[in-house]
Amino acid sequence: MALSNEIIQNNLIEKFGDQVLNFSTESGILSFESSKEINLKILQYLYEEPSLGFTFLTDLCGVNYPDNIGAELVVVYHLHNFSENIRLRYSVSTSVNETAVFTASKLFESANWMERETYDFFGVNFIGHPNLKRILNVDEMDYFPLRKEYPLEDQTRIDKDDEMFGRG
Amino acid sequence: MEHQTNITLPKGSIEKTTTTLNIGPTHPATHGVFQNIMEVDGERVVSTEQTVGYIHRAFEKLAERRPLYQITPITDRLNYCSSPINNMGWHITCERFLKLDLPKRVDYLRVIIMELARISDHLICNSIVGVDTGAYTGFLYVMQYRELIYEIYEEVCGSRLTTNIGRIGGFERNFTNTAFTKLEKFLNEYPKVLKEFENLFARNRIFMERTKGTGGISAERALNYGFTGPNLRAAGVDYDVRVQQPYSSYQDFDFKVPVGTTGDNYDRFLVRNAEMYESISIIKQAYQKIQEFKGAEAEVYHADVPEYYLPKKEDVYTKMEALIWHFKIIMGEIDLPKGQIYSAVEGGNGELGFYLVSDGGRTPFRLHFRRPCFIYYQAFEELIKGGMLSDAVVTLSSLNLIAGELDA
Amino acid sequence: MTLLALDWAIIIEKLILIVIIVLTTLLITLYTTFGERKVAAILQDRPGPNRAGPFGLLQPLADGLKLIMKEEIIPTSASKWLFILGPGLAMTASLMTSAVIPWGTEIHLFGRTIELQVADINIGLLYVFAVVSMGVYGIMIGGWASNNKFSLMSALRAASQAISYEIAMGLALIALLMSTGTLSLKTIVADQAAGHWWNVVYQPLGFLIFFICAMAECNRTPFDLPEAENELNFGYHQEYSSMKLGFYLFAEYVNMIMSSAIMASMYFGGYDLPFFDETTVAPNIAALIGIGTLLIKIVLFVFLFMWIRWTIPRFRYDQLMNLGWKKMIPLALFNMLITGAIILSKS
Amino acid sequence: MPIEYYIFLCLTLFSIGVIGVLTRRNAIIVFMCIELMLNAVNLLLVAFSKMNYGAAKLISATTTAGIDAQIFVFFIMVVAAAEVSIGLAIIVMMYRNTHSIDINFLNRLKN
Amino acid sequence: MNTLEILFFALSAFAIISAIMVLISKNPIHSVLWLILVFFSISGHYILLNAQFLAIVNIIVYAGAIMVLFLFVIMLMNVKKDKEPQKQLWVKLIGVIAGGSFLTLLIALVKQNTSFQGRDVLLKEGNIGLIHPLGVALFTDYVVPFEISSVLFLSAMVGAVIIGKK
Amino acid sequence: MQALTNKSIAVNRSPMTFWERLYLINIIKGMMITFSHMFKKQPTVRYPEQKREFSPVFRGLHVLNRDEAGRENCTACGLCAVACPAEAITMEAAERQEGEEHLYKEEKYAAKYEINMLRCIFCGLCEEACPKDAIYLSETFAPANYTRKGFIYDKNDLLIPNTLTNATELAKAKGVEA
Repeated sequence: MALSNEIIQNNLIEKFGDQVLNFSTESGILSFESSKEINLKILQYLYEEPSLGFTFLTDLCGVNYPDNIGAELVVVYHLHNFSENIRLRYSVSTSVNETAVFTASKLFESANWMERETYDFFGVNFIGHPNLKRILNVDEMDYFPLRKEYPLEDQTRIDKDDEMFGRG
Repeated sequence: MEHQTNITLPKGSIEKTTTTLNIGPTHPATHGVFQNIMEVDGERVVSTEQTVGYIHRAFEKLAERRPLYQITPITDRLNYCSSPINNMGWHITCERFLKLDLPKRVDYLRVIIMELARISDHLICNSIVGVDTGAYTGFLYVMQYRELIYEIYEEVCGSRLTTNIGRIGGFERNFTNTAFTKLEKFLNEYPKVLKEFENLFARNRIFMERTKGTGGISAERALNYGFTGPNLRAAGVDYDVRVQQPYSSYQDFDFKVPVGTTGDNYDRFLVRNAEMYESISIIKQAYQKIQEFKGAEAEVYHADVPEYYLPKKEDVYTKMEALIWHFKIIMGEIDLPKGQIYSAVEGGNGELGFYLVSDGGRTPFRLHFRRPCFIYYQAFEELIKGGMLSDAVVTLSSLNLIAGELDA
Repeated sequence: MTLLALDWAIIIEKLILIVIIVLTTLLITLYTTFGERKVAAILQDRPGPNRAGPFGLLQPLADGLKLIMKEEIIPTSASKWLFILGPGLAMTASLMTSAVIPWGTEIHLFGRTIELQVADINIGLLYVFAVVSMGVYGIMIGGWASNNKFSLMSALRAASQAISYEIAMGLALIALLMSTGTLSLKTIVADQAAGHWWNVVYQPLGFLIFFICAMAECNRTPFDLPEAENELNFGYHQEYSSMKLGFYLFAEYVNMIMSSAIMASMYFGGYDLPFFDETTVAPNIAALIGIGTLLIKIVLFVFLFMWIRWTIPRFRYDQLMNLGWKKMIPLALFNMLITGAIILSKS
Repeated sequence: MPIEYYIFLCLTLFSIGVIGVLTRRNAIIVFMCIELMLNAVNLLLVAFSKMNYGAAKLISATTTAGIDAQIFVFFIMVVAAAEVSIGLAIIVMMYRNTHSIDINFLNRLKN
Repeated sequence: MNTLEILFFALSAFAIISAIMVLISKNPIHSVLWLILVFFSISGHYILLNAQFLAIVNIIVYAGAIMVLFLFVIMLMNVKKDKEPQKQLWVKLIGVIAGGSFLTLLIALVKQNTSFQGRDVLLKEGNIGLIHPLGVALFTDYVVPFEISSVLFLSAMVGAVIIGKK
Repeated sequence: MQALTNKSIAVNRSPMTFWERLYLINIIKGMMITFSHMFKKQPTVRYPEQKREFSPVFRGLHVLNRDEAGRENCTACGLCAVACPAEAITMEAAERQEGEEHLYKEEKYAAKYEINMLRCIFCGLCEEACPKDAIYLSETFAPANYTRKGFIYDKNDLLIPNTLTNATELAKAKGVEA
């Protein structure tokens, strides 16, 4: 049975009702959202339901939308069903003040480091993660650099600190 | 010599029966900057903790301030053994996002470059497996042919390692005849050398014993750990982005996907080896297809997309309209459409994905690289637990961990 | 047959001989390091050292000079005396073998007959064996004294490897003893030179075992586990610098030359040049030809060592032990049995 | 060379071994001291063998008197080698169990 | 004093000093190395006595194998000098006194014993220490003990492996 | 796991044959391979004496170009600095004064033009961005210097020798590049 985006959408709506929302399809990938409380349920359903079979976590990353008050941080999961060759994007959002999201690392071993990376860059606090600490940045860092509140400096500025630019 | 030390040892460290070894950050086996803190009991590895991040360069943050064309040099530095694939992957992502259609010839040229890059990547990995088992010579034999590949890059883009090859919509210039001559030379000579390299290792009992049954992983675990690319195929899953979701007209080519069974180092070696032969066959097909283009078609090297592809230099010097487009593209003043895309190519190490989110500005709102290395390096502990230290070293190199890709 | 014949002329003669042998060995060693680099280079399609002097011939001198000029570094946490003792021991042990090798027949000079062998002791083979078993101390002590985990692991590897392969080596030698009936290297060589076939014809399997064990004793690939650079960061000499490092590197090459000399003497007729009648030329010239022949044989063996090193991968620790205990020793015993059976059936 | 010299030398070495066994607590050193004592005995045996040989040689030039002493030394070495392999294995076992090579703590092995 | 005596006394002094150093070195590795020197000087004595075979076997077996094993075990355990247990001073003192009295007692006994007086040891002469006579004796009169010792070796090997395996 | 495609093909992982188990055969085979390489041509380029040929588009050190009359091409538009992903280029523009027409081609010129070669990644984007054919990447590479400061190339280091006043040096510079 060929799996298509509509089937997935219908299946999810049938199972979770209005808890899954904002279905859309961009460049052939179905994306949808849900509240962060049921992210594990949805991921597990997608994993275990034989007609869906999204057993491969391709990617997990965070996005920061500073303008969406109350849902500034978004965790995006890209899932893949190998045998049906179909991808799926699923995201949950969380407030920047209350960043707890359930970890997917019990379901996918691969989520372990990707969640650490997301924590490192966005400060998403994955609950139940076995080893949630910074991975790419130094442990002493006290902010989350990929949030939009920390902009890169202006490229064209001319008052570059020479010492920082290898001129010192 | 007496010297004062006030270091208090952690509790139980005197009594512990294992030795802590730091394989890395600089160790001959790591081939890059990352660390493994290994607990070994004699020669057996009890556990290991991998540390990455030593060369983290904040690419994702940098990309948020760069117009699309300036992100290409950033992708160079992900997997620097096969940077053209990264470049092409990024261009393909942009083209898919901007919904540009590319002429077939550009696709085929890209396939040639990407497969060359794949060969150079696999070749390094396999010969490094040889080096790490103690045989250095094979490495230098094949390295001469990586040089040929690099010369082809140089002929096309002017650089060898960090290529910055291609542009959104095509290539920056057409392939010269010299490039094609070098390609022909490569295609003629390389299979022989590869055969020789294979003879040097593949059926040598010492090598087989070193690699067989070490660093193995089952298909289920590999999938759970997010393996992709040759490492996943070595475990027996024939997942290849080129077949599953063809990009750049890969569907036009006839090639096989080599798969192993146990996912051990030997399988990884063999899969990479077989893939190099497949890549050669793909390049041959693509080269043949390119030669079939006639007339004006045979000169096409970019799509006709003035919004994204720079006008010719002569036009810039003389024509006002071209100059305006030139300025607009270089200054990055073209607004991107709103939306998001995930697009993947088959990199040297596996599925190299780009997740691009745009809010309609001139630069990506968020760009995430799915670096295959980063994801499968997590499994390292499981791969080597209970094995010997020497196995760990061979596993490390046969996984083809590239520090640039580990730390975006 | 005594070791303590205190004839002063002989002592002086022997001292000069020792000095000449040691100096020649060191000079050859110097050029063996150069040879290693050149052989590696031409096997790997590259020119190798070619900057210092014509064809890079002064390269070993430059290397030696560099090693001498380098800063002496002794880690503060290292055990200082042992740290210095290690390379010295390694060097001494490797040079000591040269005492029993017959470098040629005899030279007549100033009315004296000079034997080209430092000491013709009738337990020459056992002496070789004893010195070889000493060789591991240099590595062990150096590795331990560095106070580095990698070095320590390497020292342990070296010790167990040396002990394991000594046994097979000894067993291979016993088979040779059975067929030659003497322990004196001089007699062994003289027998071969006197028209017998070379011993390798009688003992091909024994030679193979001895060769493999010699590789293991010299820590050459595929048995270079103690200094496996990809695993142990060059192992026991990781913390060494300047001439102490040079001693370790040198010792490896001296070992190689000595085992080549031993193999050439025991299995390949030593200074015997086949199909050449030594009596047709003056005895001194015959002796010189003999020395030349032995040197050529040594060079060929050294080349073989290098050729193997630059071709094949190395073993893993457990595989090395497997090979040593489960393959080499039974094979050597088998070889011994066969030799015994043949000798019995002949008598 | 008078035999007393050899006897005194061997006695001294033997006593040093005895003192070592009495004063050191490190099991390996104790073991090494035992080896030292064995070697002193070996040397003495060889010296006696040569003493007897010298006496017998005056009577017969082809005598093999004293050779059995050297054979004994040979066997002592054989036994020592076997003893060391077992002994060291025991010490390693002891170290694994008690994390110490102190002979005074050997009673830890009781349970 | 002739050369042989000089050699004898030099080797003896060397042996005794090294043996004392075995005792007083704090670091077990140093002890091992000093003990190797003792063995070398004893081998020197053997050569002096023209027991060439025993000299070389002494080096092969003791210095080449047994001491490597010791060194190996010490390295394996990584015994540091500060971890080395020390006996109390008075215990040591008593040990030294006991050993010393033992030595004086024996020396006095030997001095009194007349059967040793005037007996000389034959140095550097006599071929009983060479390989050929030893081999003949070993494989004729002592062939049974020789075979038994091989059984001993086998059992020791098995024993060591079994003990080590646990 | 079932096959995902019909293109998969298993690699040859057959167990060792008897001869392969003997070690020697394959070792000798390998040794023959290495031996045959003793007589192969060496691909080595003996660098200072011998130089390999670069492709004409090679991206080496930067050069600021002049036109045929020896005037600087650069008009200080700043596109190269904008295009530079490594932010290695700094420039300050100045107005051309009366009587300087023989020096500068356009009315504006770069009074200060610095490239920090330690930051430069030689991606070639500046060359591509230049609308005046003023900056291009030459075929020289591997600069060496004793200080970090020495790697900040200012205009004098970058400018190509003047055709009119310094023809010999230009020829030399071109000779090196060719």
